[in-house]
Order: sequence, then C-alpha cells, then structure tokens
Amino acid sequence: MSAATFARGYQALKENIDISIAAYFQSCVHCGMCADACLFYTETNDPKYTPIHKLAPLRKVWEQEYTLLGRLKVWLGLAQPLKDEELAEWKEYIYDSCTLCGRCSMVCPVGNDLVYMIRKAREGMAAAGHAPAGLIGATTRAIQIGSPMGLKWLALQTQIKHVENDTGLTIPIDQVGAEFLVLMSAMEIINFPEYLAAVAKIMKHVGKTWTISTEAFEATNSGIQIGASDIAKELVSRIVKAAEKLQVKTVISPECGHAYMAIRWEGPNLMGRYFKFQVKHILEVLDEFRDQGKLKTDGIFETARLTYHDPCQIARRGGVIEQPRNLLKLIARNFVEMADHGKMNWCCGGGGGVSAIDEAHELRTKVFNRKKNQLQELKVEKLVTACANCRIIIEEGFEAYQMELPIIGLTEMVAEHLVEK
Amino acid sequence: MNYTEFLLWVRGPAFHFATAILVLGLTLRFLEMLFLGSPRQYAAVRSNGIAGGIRTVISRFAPPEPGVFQRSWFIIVAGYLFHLGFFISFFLFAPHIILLKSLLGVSWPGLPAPVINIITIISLFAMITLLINRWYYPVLRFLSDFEDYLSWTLAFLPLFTGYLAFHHIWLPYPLMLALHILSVEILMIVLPFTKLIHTFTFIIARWTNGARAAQKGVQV
Amino acid sequence: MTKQPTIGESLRSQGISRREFMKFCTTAASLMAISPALIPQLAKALENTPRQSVIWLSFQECTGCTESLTRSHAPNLESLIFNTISLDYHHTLQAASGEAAELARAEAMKANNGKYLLVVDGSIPLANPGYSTIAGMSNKDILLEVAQGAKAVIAVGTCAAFGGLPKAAPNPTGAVAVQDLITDKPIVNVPGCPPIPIVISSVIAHYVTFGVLPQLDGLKRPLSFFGQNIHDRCYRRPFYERGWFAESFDDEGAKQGWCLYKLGCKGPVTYNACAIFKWNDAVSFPIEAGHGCLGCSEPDFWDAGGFYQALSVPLTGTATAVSYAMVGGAALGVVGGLLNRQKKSEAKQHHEVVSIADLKRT
Amino acid sequence: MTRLVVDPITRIEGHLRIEAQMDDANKTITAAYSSGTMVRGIEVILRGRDPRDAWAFAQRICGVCTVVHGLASVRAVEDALKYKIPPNAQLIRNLMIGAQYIHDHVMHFYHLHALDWVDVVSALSADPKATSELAQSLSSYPKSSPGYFADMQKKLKTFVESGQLGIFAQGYWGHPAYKLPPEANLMAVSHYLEALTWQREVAKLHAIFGGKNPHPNFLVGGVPCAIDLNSDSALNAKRLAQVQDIIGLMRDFVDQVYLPDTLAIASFYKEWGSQGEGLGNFLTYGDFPTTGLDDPTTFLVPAGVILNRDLSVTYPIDLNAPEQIQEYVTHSWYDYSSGKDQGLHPYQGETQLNYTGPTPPYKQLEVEKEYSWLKSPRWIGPDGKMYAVEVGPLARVLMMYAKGQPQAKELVDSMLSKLNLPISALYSTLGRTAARTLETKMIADLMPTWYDNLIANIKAGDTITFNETLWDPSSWPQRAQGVGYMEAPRGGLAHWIVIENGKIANYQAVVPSTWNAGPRDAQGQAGAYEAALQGQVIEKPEQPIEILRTIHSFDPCIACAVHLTDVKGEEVLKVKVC
Repeated sequence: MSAATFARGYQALKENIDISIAAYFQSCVHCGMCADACLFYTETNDPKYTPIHKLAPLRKVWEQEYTLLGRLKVWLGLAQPLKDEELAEWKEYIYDSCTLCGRCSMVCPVGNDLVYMIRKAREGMAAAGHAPAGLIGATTRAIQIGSPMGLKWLALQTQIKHVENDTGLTIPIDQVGAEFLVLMSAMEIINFPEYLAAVAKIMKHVGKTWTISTEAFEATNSGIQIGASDIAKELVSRIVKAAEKLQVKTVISPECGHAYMAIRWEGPNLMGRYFKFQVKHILEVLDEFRDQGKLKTDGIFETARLTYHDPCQIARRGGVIEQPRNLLKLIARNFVEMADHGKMNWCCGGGGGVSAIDEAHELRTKVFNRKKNQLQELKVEKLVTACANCRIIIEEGFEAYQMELPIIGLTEMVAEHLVEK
Repeated sequence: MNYTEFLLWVRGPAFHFATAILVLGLTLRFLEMLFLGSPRQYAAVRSNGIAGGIRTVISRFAPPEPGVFQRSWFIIVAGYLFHLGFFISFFLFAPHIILLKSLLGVSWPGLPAPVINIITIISLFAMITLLINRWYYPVLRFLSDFEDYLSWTLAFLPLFTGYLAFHHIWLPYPLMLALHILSVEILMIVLPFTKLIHTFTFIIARWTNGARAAQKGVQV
Repeated sequence: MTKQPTIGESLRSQGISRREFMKFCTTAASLMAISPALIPQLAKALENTPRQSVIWLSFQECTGCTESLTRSHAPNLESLIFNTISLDYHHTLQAASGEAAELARAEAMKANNGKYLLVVDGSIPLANPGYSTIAGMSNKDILLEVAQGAKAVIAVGTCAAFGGLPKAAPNPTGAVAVQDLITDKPIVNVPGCPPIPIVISSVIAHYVTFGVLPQLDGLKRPLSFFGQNIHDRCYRRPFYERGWFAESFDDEGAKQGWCLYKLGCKGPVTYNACAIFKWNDAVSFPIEAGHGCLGCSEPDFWDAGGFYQALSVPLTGTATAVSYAMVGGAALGVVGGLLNRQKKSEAKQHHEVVSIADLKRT
Repeated sequence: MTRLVVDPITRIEGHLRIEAQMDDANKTITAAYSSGTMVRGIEVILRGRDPRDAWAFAQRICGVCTVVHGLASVRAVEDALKYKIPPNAQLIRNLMIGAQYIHDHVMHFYHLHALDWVDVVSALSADPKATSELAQSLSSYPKSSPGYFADMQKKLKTFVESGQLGIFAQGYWGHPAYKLPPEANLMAVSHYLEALTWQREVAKLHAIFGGKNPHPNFLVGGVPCAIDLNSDSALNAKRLAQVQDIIGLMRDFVDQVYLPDTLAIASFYKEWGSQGEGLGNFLTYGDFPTTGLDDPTTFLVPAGVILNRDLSVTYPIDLNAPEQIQEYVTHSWYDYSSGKDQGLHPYQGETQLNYTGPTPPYKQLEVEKEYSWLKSPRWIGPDGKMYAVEVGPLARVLMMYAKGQPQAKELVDSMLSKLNLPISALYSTLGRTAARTLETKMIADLMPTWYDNLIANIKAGDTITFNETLWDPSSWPQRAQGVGYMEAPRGGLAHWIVIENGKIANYQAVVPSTWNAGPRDAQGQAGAYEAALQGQVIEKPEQPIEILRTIHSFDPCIACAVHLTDVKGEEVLKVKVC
C-alpha cells in the first residue's frame, strides 16, 4: 500500500527539472513584472502571490540538486534543504492562487514560462500529498467514476435523451468510422446541455458524421490540474483508446480550456507517442467549416453589444485566438474587444483546477474583480465564451458581485444563427 | 602596494583570473543545465518552433503591449534605460572597444565621450531609481534577497566607478581606473553564479518559451 | 672661515641686475605655482640665503637624469650651480676623482651636517652589495651614510623614486627605491625617465628658496608638477572626447594630431607636466612628436603592458587563462552535468506511479 | 710598488674604478686594471618582452649617448624581421644620431674632459684683454670681446671667493701637469659655460623628432613623427626650419669654438701625443651613409679592423659570424656553463651572475681573479688569434684615413701639421681627443646633406615615415635573429636579438665601452683602458691626473657596458661596457 510522502514529492520535483527550468531560474532577475501580470496580485495587492515566488520550493530543489554552488551551499550549511512544511505552506501559492493562466509567462522580460514551472511544481506537490482535497476528490472521481464531477454515462445518456427530444436530432453513439469524436466536459453535461444540442445541430448542418463514445465522453483531465502525470496519462489514454477504437479522424475537444490543453497538447506527451488522429477544439472545427463555406447563417445578426472572453488554455496556451473572432464576425454586429484580450486576456479566476478547491473560493471571488471591471468598462450586454468552466466561474462571480450579464457559449450561439434546414 | 602596482594587478593577474572564472563559470553552468535534458514534443505542432523561438528572443527586447506597459511602466522604462545605458557605455566607449578588440578580434566605431557620459548618467540614475523602487514597491521588497542587492551593487559599481574615473572625481585617475576595472572583474567573477547570468541565459529562457508557444501557434 | 655670500650677493657681484634677479624669481614662482604676491618674499629669501649644499649620489642609473638637468632652461644648470646651490658631490660634473672626490663629499657632509640636501639618482641593489659599489662601498651603505646628515632627500628619476628600470621584472639585482631605505627623512620624489629638466631644477630651487619641501601627492611627488595627468592637459584630448583616434603611426589621424590612445599612450594614468611645460624649452613633448606617452613618471611603468598596447587592453595572459578556464569549466561542467543526468535518471527510475491512492498521506 | 686606486672615476657616465700598480722607483704604471662596479641586468629584463618595446629599455642603458641604444635596438629588430623603413625615417634617424654625436662630443670635451687640461683657478689671474686677443686669433666666434671675458672672470671670481667651490672642489688645481697659460684657461672655462647653453639648443633637434631629450622616442619600422606640411601637429615647415637653424648652430660652434679650442689646447700638451697609446688595434662597424640611405657602401666610416697600427691593411668584419666576435668572462663576475675561459658569440651569449669580489667596503680588488662587471669582447682575426681592440673616434678616423677618405685625410694632415706632430701621435691620449674633434667636424658637415635629402623627398611628395607592414607580431616568423649596429660616439655599438614567438628570446648588447674598458681576457690580454695606462708616469701619485687624462680620452660610458643576460631559463649574468 503506497501513499504520498515528502520523499516522493521531492523525487518528483527532481525528476521534472529540465533545461528550460534551469534557464528560467538562472534568468529571473526579480523584476516583479510577473506580479503585475497576475490577477491574484493585482486584485489583492499581496506580494506573496507574485508568480515567481510560487516557485521557491522548485527553485530550491534545482539549486541544491543540480548546481555545484547550491550543493556547496548545502554542504557548508549555508542553505537549508527543502522541508515538507515548506511544501505545505506553498500549497496556497501553487494551487489556490494559480490558474495556470500563463499571463505571467507573456510579460517576463527574460522570457520565463512560469506556468510551465508551476505545472512541474504541482507534480511534486501531488506526489508529496500536498494537493488540495477538492482536487484530490475530483481526480479520484475522474479515475473511479469517469468524470471529476462524479457523472457516469447514465447521466450523459439522460441528457442525450433530453437533447434528442428537444431538437429532434439523433445523437450518434459509439459509431465506428465517424469523422469526429465529440467529447464533453462534466460541466457541460450538467449545466450546459445546450452545447450538445448545438453540436448536433451544426454537424447536421454541415453534413458531417460524428459520434459520442460511451467509454470516453469526459474531456477534462484532473490529472493535469492536480499535477499527477500518471493519472493524467490514464485519463488521456481512455480517450485515445476510444478514438482509435472508433477510428475517428478527429477528436473534438469541447468548450473547456483544460480539456483542450490536456488532450491536444499534453496528451501525446503523456502517452509518449504521436496520435493517429487529430485533436481540435470545437471552435477550430467550426472555423474550418466557416472557412469552407459550410456554415450558412440565417442573416439575423446579434445586435447586442457583446464581447468574447478568451479562455486561457484555448487562447494564450492553446493557440485558438482568431477562430472565435472569425465566427463572431459571422453572426454579431456589435462585437467589441476587451482592453486585454486574445493572448493577453485575463483569466476568470477559476482555471487550473482552482474552481475545484473549496478553500480558494473566497480568493477566487475576490480576484474576479478584474473580469468584472473589464466587463463593466466595456458596458456590454452579452458575454460570449468558449469554456464551460469559465462560464460557471463568471456566473458565480456575477452573482457574488450582483451583476447581471447573460453569458453564452460560442458554439451554442453559432448554432442559433444557422439556417434551418 | 602603490596605485600603479594595483592598476597593473587589476589589468594583469586579476583580469586573467576574472576572465577565467567567468569563462569557467559560464561553461560549467551551461553544461550543468544542458545535461538536464528537455522533454520531447509528441503533439502535432502548428510550427516547429524555431522561428518562434528566435522571434521571442528578439521580440522581448521590444516594448511590451500597452496593457502590460501601463501596469509595469516604471520597471520597464528604468530597466530599459539602465540596460541600454549599461550596454552602450560598455560596447560603444572607445577604450572598451579596444579592450574587446583585443579579446575578440573585432572592432566597431564608438560614440563620442560626452555622449557616453550622458548615457552613463542616465543609466546610473535609472539604477538608483530601480534600487529605490526595490525598496518601496511591495512586490520587489518582498521578493528581494541578498543576491538582488549584491547584483545591483555589482552592476552599479562599474558604471559608477567608470563615471568617477572619467571625471577624476574623488581619487586619482589610475586608482579610480583600477577600481573601475576591479569592479568589472568582481562582476565577471560573480556573474556566472548569480542572477547576473541572465545576461546569457535569457536567450535560452526566451527561446524555450517562444518555441513552445510557437508550436501551439501562439506568438509570445 | 670666511662668511659665505648669500645668493643675492653672489648674483649681484656677478653683474646680475636687480631686474634680472626679479625676473628669475618670477619664473621660479610661476614654475612652482606660487602666487605672484609672494615674489618679493621669494626674492628676499633668495637674497639672504647662502648657497645650499647639495650632495648628489648616483647609483644604478644611466646618467639620463643628470643629462636632463643640464637641459634645464629655467633655472638652468649654470644658474643653479653658480648662484643657487653648491653642488659639492656629483660624479658626472665634479672635477675631482677618486679619493679627492670622496674627500669633497666628506667635507661637505661635515661642514653642512644636518643641513645639506641629498639628491639621488638611480636605484639601489639589495640582492648583493657587490652589484654596485663606489670607492669600494655598497650603494646602500653610501646612501645610509649620506642620508644621515641630510636635511631632506630628493629622489630624482624613476629609478631613485620607484626603482625604475633595474626594478623591472624580474628585478635581477633586487633594486629598490630610495624611499624603501630612507624612512626617517623628508623625501621628495621627482620621477620621470628622465624627469623634465625644469622639474629637477625647480624642486631644488623651491627647497633652497623656501627652506621647505613642496606639497606632495601620495607618491611624494610635488603637486606643482605631478598634480595633473598628461591626458587631462594634452592638446590632443579633444580628439579623444570626439572619439577620433590615430589607428597607426603615420596615418591621417597621426598627421592631424588625433588621440594616440589606441597606439598605447599612457597619458591617462601618467601624472607629469609634459603636456604643460613640455621638453627642451617647450619645443615639444613625446605625444606632440607622434609617440604615445610611456608613462615614465609612474611606478613600474616598465611592466605596465606593452608601450603600444592600449591602456584598456589587459596585460598578456588572458588567452591562456581563458583556454585553461574553458578546459576546466568543460571538465567541471561535464562532471557536474553527468552527475545531474545521473541524479535525474535515478529519480526517474525510482519513480513510483502515482495513483489516486497516492494523493493523500496515510 | 704602490697600488693606485681611482674610484670613482668622475666626469664619465657610470661607475668606473681604476686600479694601477705603480713602480715607486720611476713612478711608472706597470699594470692597470679597469673595473665596472655597477650592474643592472637590462638584458635579463628584456627577455620575454615585445621586441617593439625593446628600444625603450635598451635606450636606458645610457642617458648620455641617449639615442644610440634606442637606434641600435630598433635596427636589431628590423634586421631580424627584414623590416624595411621608409627613406624619410632613415634620414630623420641620421639627423638624430648626427645631432647626438655633435652634442655628445662637445659636452665630453668641455664638461667631462676639459678639466683634466684646464685649471679653473688659474683662469682667475688671466688678463681679459689678452684672452680676447687669443680667442680672436683662433676663430671668428663673436663672443670674444675683452668685456665678455672680464664678465666671465668676474663670475668665476665671485664663485671661487664664495668658498663654496661646488663641483670644482678638491680638483687638482695648481697641479704641475696643467700647462695652459691663464688666458687659455679663462677662454676654456668661458667656453665650458657657453657649451652648456649651446647644448640645450642642440638637444631640441631630438625633441622635434622624438618628443624629448634625453631619451627621445623611436619606433620599429620608422619614426613616430609624421610629416604633414599642412598640419599643426606634424613635421611642418616651421619645424623643419627649426631643424635647419639647429644644424647651423651646431656647425658654427664646432667650426668656431670646438675645433679651434682643441687645436689651441693641444698645442700646449704635445707631449701627450706619445702617451696613453694603448693597443694599436682598432675596430669599426661602419656608419653614416653619405647618400642618406642605409647602404654600407656609402658609409662615411667604413667597417673593418686595423691591427698593430698597420694602416695599409684593413680586415673585414662580420657581426653575424660566430667565430669573429666573442665575449670572455675570465676576469668578470660571471660564469659560463662551458667554462670561464670559453668565449661566446652574442647570439649564444650566456653568463651567470656570480659576484666573487671582496665584500664591500673593500680597499682593493682581486685582480688576479675576477674584478669587473664588464666582459671582455674580443675580435678573432683570420689568423685565429684573439685580439683586444680599441673602438671609438680614433678607430674611426684611422679607418677613414687608412681607406683614404679625402676629408679625413685633409683634416688629419692639417691638424698634424699645425701641431707639428708625426702621424704616430694619433696613437695617443691626444690623438684620441683630437680624432673626436675631427669626426665631429665631418659629421656636422654631413648634417645638411641629410636635411636637404629630407626636404627634397618631401618636395617630391614622399611624406612616409613609418612602414606598417610588419608592425603586427602575427606577421613575424616564429624565430628570427638579427643585429643592429652603428658607430656610437664612443665607438662601434651592436645589439644582437633573438626573437621567438613574437617575444625576445635573447638580447645582447656589446657596447663601445665594453670593448675599451673590459678587463683582461682568457689569455691575459689587457683591454684598451688597461693597455693605455701601462707605462704611464705619474708625477704626483696622490693626484694621478694622468690616469684621468687617458681614461677620459676614451669618454667612458660604463652603465652601457654592464648588463646581464639569461639564457635557457637559468639566471645568467653578463657584463659589458660601452
């Protein structure tokens, strides 16, 4: 019977240090610019949330394990080795106050990719048993039940029934040879079944074959968020197995930031091999349809003043930036951009697993202030986004700040504007 | 030891030692780093990342976009002035060019001394404001450790002593010049083992960040 | 013993008019950077002083300093030895040789005990007393003997002041400067290889006139001649400021008088009055004649890098140091790197798969 | 037997000690020993340095003959590297060495040598009017009025009466060997002072070309001063005119003061035409290109060796031939690894410093063993015999005379006839001093040729003074060796250099005073000084003025003569004299 220990955590940290991490630590000049880029600092003015500070334990391991001078310092008693208590203390920084949004990585003058490092640090934290209980729970559910929110196929099946009833469309299940395998996020299944309806509508509109797998419908990956590559790998492998079994050409990642990152960018690396299929975000797929002229809109434009919230993992960390804008232009007249958008967007405050951490709730609500202000400045009547998690967090934020602003998923919105066939 | 002996010592044995430590330190640290390896990319990339890596190495020299600039304008402006001043006075002051030519074998035209003088003053001023900022800005105050102040001092001294030597302030020129050279030598010795090594490692940092982002199709 | 005439009397009896005498005083005053208001006082002092006894000892030297003294135009050598001082012992100039010469020295020391001025040129070898002897005596013994009764010591030339050429690496004879041996007497160093002629004569004149030594810098050099470095007073300085340098001898820059920094000029670290008073009745000075300053009034200038090596260029040896460092760094780096790699792969090998059961502590 | 010791020999350059064994019965010197008593080690110091810097070190061998070692050094480097210098640089160097000659010889005559012949105290009793008449009968020099001499006498009188005799204290005043009438003494003392003023002006020529004097600057590959008639910072019309003025000043003084004074004083000391003869062997390296450029066939002074006063045969000399010039340390405070009796050519020059003399303070040297910091250079003749030779003005004048140089012949013959002396009188103390005057005259007459050639070159558009091609050490061969030779005022001077990997591997200077003042060699043969003193009668042993007269006639330059060198990493020392 194994369990998390400090030694395992320390070993995981050691294992994960590579050239770039060494270069990042050596390059950091403590300029503090990452703090100005992090909403946990800008909204709290508490310097302890400075991103680079969150990496202190990892830095210690690198220095003491992998540099001559660091070894010498330890040997001479000038430096204290990393302690378990430090890791415990850093939980707040590495999990609660970092959404892995990667905005700090954009501003660092020496070019440090801090998120890259945070994710490595989480590997150590998870192995050392310092992961937040909420994330442990979610991860356990993901492995044991198949979804972080504890949803089983049955729940999705129920929703599919509803959708089929509402739309009159058939949702293909486990269809071997379909072009697309559509994944869902647990959040969507519970809160936004409209997404499934929209996908079904669009697929019919463009005449593509698609399917949902009973074995791998959940796209989110708690293993990534908690920082347990082994678990993340298992979760990814379920999808890979299903996709390969169903012989799909493309796996469509849903409106969920981390899901995209997990399956599109980290999946192959976790598996340690190239995928035989493509992985695309639903917005990418939609934009391709648009580009191919397959999306026939009804000509009724959205007239409400609206803006688009870029989910971090889709835009900045995922490279899907232009696609949503192309789609919005197709259907909206009054699309306006937030001051910081695209790759420089501000996070909703709940990404990277933070939404699953109960003790981070208060902080997360506080830092939502940033998004709130952005939206208030813009005076929009509608908010569009492409991540169910963002959407929930923002809705919660509105509630906390007593704001009223309709939010809609972009896929759903596109579907609404298609010519009925 | 009179000042001539001191000057000869800093121009001779001390310089050789400092250069040796610099070279040794950099070689050591680069190898230490390189042997740590880098994970392989299996995802279907949008570009191989080479161009993006190079672009980031260069693009982060340019001023950031307005949103970022607005939030961190002070550190950006002062940082620019300091770094530009430091490098202009280092690379474009005639005696330094001669020194570099003797070490590297290549030469380039310099700037008139009065221009270097003004640039040095600006750079010094920028450094002082950066130090004050480090004391008063909560984030920097919180982040700063001994190494930060040490690095600041070691970067400040060559500029400062160079300025004093040029203007014959305080000490006789040869002594001030010797102190100037010595300050550079201390900088050289300490550089590989402190954050000052960012002078070189920033290239790797920017490269890897830029290349990884470019593989995802993002320009950072 | 007859009363010795004063300098004033001596000058007048030689038909030197009051006007000429005042002119001499003015020249002397300006050379020594003395306020014109003090000239009458200077004249008075000179008029009332008997000629100062001077004993000049030559050790490890080349006689260049004495030659330089003969080139002094104001005060010139004739004026100095006839009117200002009594040069009682000087190998190159004195009439007597051998025992007679040594007798002249002994008598001067006796007659002026505690009052004579000792001038020294040349360094003193300590490695072996036989390396330099006069009348069978080692230089060190003579110096100590003569210095004992001296009022003050003037070390003329870089050899006497700082050890000079004999002390240049590897200092085969163990040469030292006067100040290394004499610590209980006031010493003025008048370095230069040789010193500017008028500097030697003026410093002697200063002492004779005012009875005190001039104000000195940290290396015991008179501030009135060594207070500024050559670079600051060089007529080519504006070109340095502009960044215009002669790149080679006889190139366009050399012809137009551009700065000689790149050709190895040591003016910036050399304190001397060459750029102000110049040489040989202000005809020229080395930089004006197209050659960089050798830095000859500074200690150890012989070992200050090549004469054609720019001041900012480090002394030779960097390439060797770098090559050793690269090898050392590479060796250390590879060892450190391999250690890192081993550590990391060990960590990987011992990796225990993290399952959900492992996320919590037991 | 009495041991006479003269130490210090004053009015010379450097530290020289003469010990002489005198037969009390006839007051005759039976054996004399010359010792250089100071060593610095310049050749060791030079090892490992940049050959382009060597001139500055070598130049400090001597501050009196202040250009010669600098020039010999740059020539050695240029010879080793086959480095050609531009014609203008050659002409400027000629002018500098010419000025050095004239300056040096005049100063030697008046300030170093004259007081052996001129009684300062006697001048006090001269009649200024008669002095004026004497002076005017000798030359047209303007400063010859009775008033001028009266002023001079008054100045001297005040000085003497002050009781502070300074540099004149303890002179052998009133010694019966002083033969000049008071008027001649007054004239000579006056010219002593005039020469002091004059030499300051002459030295300016060096300042114009080399920035200062003493120790003007030189440059391997040319000269440092650039020529640009349109620049205020190079040799321009103003500077060149100044040079021309100085040349005029030199020639006037030589013709109107130095030459007449020599003749006048010599006429009272004709007996010295048969004393201080010395070796009778003479050596010259040759120098002074009459066309301006460095072509040995045009040298005013040809190279060669004269043996046993035989002017009908001159032997060629080769400075690079290992069997021709060798230095011995048998009686010097050095060791050779091959044994103390072995001679070495300067390229192989190797010696170990080993002071074996008495511990100072000492009374007497151990002349049977080692007794000098000078080595004994010897010329090995075609007959395989080792010859001690004399170098210097006498050697040069004899060589020119032997080779039939017209001006030399005319000047020598004219002087001998004016003094009514036979040609054998040249082999003497007097002959040596007279030869110095005559060659000064010849070189002064050659100065305008070099100057005119320089002007002609500039007119023709050639202003080049420096050849940059071989300046960079990376353009040099890995190993090179060369010799820079010249006729320095005191005689043949040569520097040998070995360059390896851009650095000096070995450096040797065999200077005129090494030839003349060196101690006995392995075969016990005396050096020129020692030989010249042998047989000399000393009238008053407590005031051995005769020794001074003969030694001074060589114009000793001892600092030049003593160096040390280091070969193959061992500390090795070597002594020589210029």
